[in-house]
Amino acid sequence: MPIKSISAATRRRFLKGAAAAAGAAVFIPAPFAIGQAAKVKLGVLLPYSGTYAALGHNITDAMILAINEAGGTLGGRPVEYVKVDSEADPSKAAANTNKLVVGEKVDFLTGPVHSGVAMAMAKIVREEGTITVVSNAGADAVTREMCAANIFRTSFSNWQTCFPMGPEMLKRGHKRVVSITWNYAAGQEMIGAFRESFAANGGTIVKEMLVPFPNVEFQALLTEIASLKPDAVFSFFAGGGAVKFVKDYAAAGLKTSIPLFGSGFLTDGTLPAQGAAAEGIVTTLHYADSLDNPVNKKFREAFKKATNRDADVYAVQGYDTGKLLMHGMTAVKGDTGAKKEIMAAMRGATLDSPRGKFTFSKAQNPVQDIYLREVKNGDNVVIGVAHKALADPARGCTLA
Amino acid sequence: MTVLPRLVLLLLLIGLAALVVFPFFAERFYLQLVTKIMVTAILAISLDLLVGYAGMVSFGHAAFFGLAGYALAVLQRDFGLVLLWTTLPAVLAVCGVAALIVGWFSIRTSGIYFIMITLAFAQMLYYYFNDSRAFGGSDGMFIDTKPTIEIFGFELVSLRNRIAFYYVTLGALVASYLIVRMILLSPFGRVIAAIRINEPRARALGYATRNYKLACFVIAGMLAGLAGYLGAAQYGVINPAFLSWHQSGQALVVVILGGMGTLFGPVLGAFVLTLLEEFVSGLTERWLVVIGAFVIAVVLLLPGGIASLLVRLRFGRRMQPAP
Amino acid sequence: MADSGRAGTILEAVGLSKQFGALAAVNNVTLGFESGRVHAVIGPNGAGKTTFLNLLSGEMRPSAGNVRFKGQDITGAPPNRISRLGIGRSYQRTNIFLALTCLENCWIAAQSRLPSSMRFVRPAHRLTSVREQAERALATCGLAGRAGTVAAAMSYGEQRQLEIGMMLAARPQLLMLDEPLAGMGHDESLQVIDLLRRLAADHTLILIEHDMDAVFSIADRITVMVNGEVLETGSIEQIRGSPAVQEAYLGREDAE
Amino acid sequence: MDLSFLLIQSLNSIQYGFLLFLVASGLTLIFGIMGIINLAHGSFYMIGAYLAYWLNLKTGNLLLAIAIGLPLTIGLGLVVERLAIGFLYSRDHLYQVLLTYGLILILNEMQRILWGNDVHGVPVPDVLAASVPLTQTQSYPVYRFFISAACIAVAAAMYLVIHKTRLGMTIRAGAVNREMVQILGIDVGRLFAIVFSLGAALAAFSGMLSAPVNSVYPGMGEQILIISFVVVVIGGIGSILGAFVGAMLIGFVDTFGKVLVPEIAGIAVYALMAVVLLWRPQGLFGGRPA
Repeated sequence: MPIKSISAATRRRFLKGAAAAAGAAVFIPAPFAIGQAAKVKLGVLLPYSGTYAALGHNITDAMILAINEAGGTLGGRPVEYVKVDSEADPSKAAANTNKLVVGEKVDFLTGPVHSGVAMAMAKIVREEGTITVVSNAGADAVTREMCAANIFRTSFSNWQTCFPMGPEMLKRGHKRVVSITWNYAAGQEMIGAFRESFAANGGTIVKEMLVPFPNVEFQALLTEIASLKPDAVFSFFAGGGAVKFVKDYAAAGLKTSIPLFGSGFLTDGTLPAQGAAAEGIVTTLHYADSLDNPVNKKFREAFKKATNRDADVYAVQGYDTGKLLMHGMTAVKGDTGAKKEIMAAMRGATLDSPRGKFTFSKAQNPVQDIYLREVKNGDNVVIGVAHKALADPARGCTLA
Repeated sequence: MTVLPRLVLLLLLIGLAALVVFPFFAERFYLQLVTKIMVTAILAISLDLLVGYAGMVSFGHAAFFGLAGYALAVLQRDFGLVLLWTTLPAVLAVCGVAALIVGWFSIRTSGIYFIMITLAFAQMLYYYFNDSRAFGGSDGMFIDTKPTIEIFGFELVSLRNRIAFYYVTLGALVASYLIVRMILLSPFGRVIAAIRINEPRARALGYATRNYKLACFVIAGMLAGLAGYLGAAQYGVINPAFLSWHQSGQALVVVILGGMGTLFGPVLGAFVLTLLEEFVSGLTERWLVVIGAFVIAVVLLLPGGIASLLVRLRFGRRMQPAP
Repeated sequence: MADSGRAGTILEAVGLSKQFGALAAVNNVTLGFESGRVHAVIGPNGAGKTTFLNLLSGEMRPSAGNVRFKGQDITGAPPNRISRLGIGRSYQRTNIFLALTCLENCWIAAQSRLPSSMRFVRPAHRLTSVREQAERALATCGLAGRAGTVAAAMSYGEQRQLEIGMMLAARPQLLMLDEPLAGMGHDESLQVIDLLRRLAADHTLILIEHDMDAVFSIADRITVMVNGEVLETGSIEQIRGSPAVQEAYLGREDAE
Repeated sequence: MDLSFLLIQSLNSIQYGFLLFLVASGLTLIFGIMGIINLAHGSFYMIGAYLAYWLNLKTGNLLLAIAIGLPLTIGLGLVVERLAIGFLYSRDHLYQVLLTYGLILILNEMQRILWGNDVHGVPVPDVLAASVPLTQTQSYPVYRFFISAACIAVAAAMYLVIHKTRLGMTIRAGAVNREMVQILGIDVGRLFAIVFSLGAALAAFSGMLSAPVNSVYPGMGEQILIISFVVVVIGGIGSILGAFVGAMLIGFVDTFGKVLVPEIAGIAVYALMAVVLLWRPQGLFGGRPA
């Protein structure tokens, strides 16, 4: 795999700096000028250490898989992956983005997992103009206030994953619900989207509970839920917090009396750890492992073969990121100088993704089906489509 | 501290000269990298004043760094202030007041309790910003316009210009160094040193030691605010992670690595650690092991930090920070 | 010797007590110290002498009673304020800035007499009056030749001398010395006794000391404390002749 | 708010408090006796949890996993003490903070190398899998009671060891006066090695015990670290009793804070710590100035 660590480039850059100092500066224009064989630089800003490292690896590997399946090139040019560990640390996000965009002068940038990192990243690429594909972070603002012609997203907006759940829960007769999430931006956006569709259709949110992030001691709030006796609970947690919440919820005996709903992240990638506690939880998400379509089957097999790991929603997002970049680069036959054309092609793309076909909205966020899933026998089984071709409202986005 | 060894002074001057001419040769990325390092160096200097000279080990120093960023963002968003002349003093005042409050409580304790209470205050601020929607919660805020220096509406310097930003930061670094040095050489500095060595004795000699410690805490907090102001303005982003305990820990690492109680050491520490991270994180995904091992090695083998290496080469003994 | 002509009371303890739990370390002590005199406080170990001194110098807050300095109530005032009133003190366990040189130790003491040390701009070494004051104190305590020596590197006796020097550098009117001779060799003791005698010429001295020869040779008045209470106060002759002291203190000491 | 609600919340508080105590007791033990601030304490907690997960997978029995895992963590504690901590006893706290900070980075990577980045669950042992109904809607898992019982047992064992055995006597003496212990001819180096590995094992033990209710994930150590420091500082560093009271206080403040004033729940425990330190700068039961 043509993965290059950043150090080689860094060292070369030092030398180049020295050369410049010696007065022998050689300005090298866009690599394209040298010929078709020049490498395309793809910057990847994802967490490879810390809590989100698993996500970072799956996104990266699936993206490389997508490109390798098509011969390992973008528009006929070999790819040089420049990876930077984001550590999911927003305080380092700007400097890390800068390292790729300004330091490495990458042609394309992808990443990150963490919304806070995404915000800092979006801020910089808006100014620098680097074509950027957000491959996970769901911060609404990325394709709303912060939207730009050069910023794409292949994952989701937080709003998208939760908005369809309101009507669904009402349809099931749950009129009084409690919502619970971590007190941070993603949690608030998810619950906000749910509130929007739930309250508008006559539902009542008895209480919106916020747990300090990343606190995982839920017992007090579970007791409160038990005493409030709502019809159902809507929740968003992810990773270790999701595992603990679902297990605690079941152990507190709430599962049998008060059904649990949530954003799909509640049960994605966490089911083996959650075990029986997760059975019966209904969630909405733009993907499910068991989605029955040929693209998904093929992708999952290929990913397993390439990495010896099972694919998940994050891998799908990475895969589609690779596909989207290929689409853009194929349209210009690898001419990275033709930015406008690349962006136009990307904007107009219809991706045949493992999650099903999807297109891009004017704000360049996926217009995608949101699936209704229920945990059965340790698997997120698709029981329907909660919302067909849902587009984020893109409030505040000025892209026409 | 009174007189720097000649070798060190020479090295510092060479380093300063290199920094002055650096923009003429550097690529944009390195310009920004060195700017970032100089910001870290200012933070490290302010922490060295606190830890190395006054003996107050703060594990929450990043709180003032981050607070400054938020103050700048709020001044710009809600008050429309963009001039350096108005925003910088306002930001420093905010940090000074915050340090006054935090310090007033913290200096009543000492040793590990001081370490922990400063951590507690930093965590409180962290959660405050993390939980508050007005300040963008965990996603943070943007600083869209870079501060400018204007006279009669005529723009003299805009920090949008990266070279201008570089030189303003370099100026701030040199000024911070000289200011702290001046303070250390002053009567106040002698009292601070005496308090570090033996606080009860200093009290018995007639010094209201708490007032001196508090003053020192406020000065350090404001200098950290200066660093935070520049750090937030550089990339135009501020979020709660800037105040996290990792940041505070990182700042301590820089100070000790460089050599606390030497003032120039922490500046070296900022350069060495940042460049090391840049380098190692490109070599391997497991780069944190390397950094961890490096930190442990320095603690075990070089307790005086990099500075002690320089000074030991020259004198064969550890430098004593005397008042 | 001391100017006994105008012997007004400079420092006064009224009903002073300090409880540690159930233990009364100092119990209802009322005692006056006359200006310009050398007043020794003696008593067996655990009699409460050091605690008494700590109450006078502000190191501890009394449980009851008052301390008056020149008629002004200073009960419970912090040590830094009491020091500024002109009361200096040395400690039973050497209490100096070990990492600093002798001159720096005295410098810090001398500088404490500035109205405020919240001065950030001018270098301290330009304060010539402070330097002179510090050097004078060093000379007085006999360490003029060791100005540049780091305190930690000196002998115990020299450190005790330095502590007296620090006290002097702060130019107090009243000196409280807690066992200044403890742990000193014979020659060093003689030097310090000589120094104390010279100091007595223009200072009020309160002295806690176990070396009876030294006490009897320099003290004007002696207070004997036992079990936190004042047993007897008087001149050397009175104390020597007191049967109570003989029995309770000197007698006991023989048994020790 | 009715009475049963209040009672159940108190139960939650106490149960959480017990867990915190278990983690914090090792931390306070290490500080009290050795004067070492161990930031890597949370990492031992995490390692315990991963060991429980891994050994449970291999043996199929959590209790057996704990029995095998404990000696392993004691061994790891010894290694860390000999290779790193042992050189720091005479050094300033600052260096201890720094060295153990470096240890965190290394131990976190070790975890990633050995066990990967996934989130794992550990099943509750079958014998303890039941739940006790408390109200119509809520029941309480037996395993949580088991954790509390185990905490009480550990606390009792610690009390007995510290107050009734020769090792405990030396530990107490060492906590009061380190030189004294040396004078008495006790091998302080050995004593410290024992104490450190015991403390590490305590952290690991709590990680193992709570693995079934907490799940196992990267970064779990740092979360528990900060909160257990708060516990220790509130209680007074070095005091086991203080750690217990501190843990219970935090348990209550955190539990009721989340329910009653959710807006500031994140701040509550730190505010509590600040208030306690202002009132008693040495912590509630801290005697020796640190």
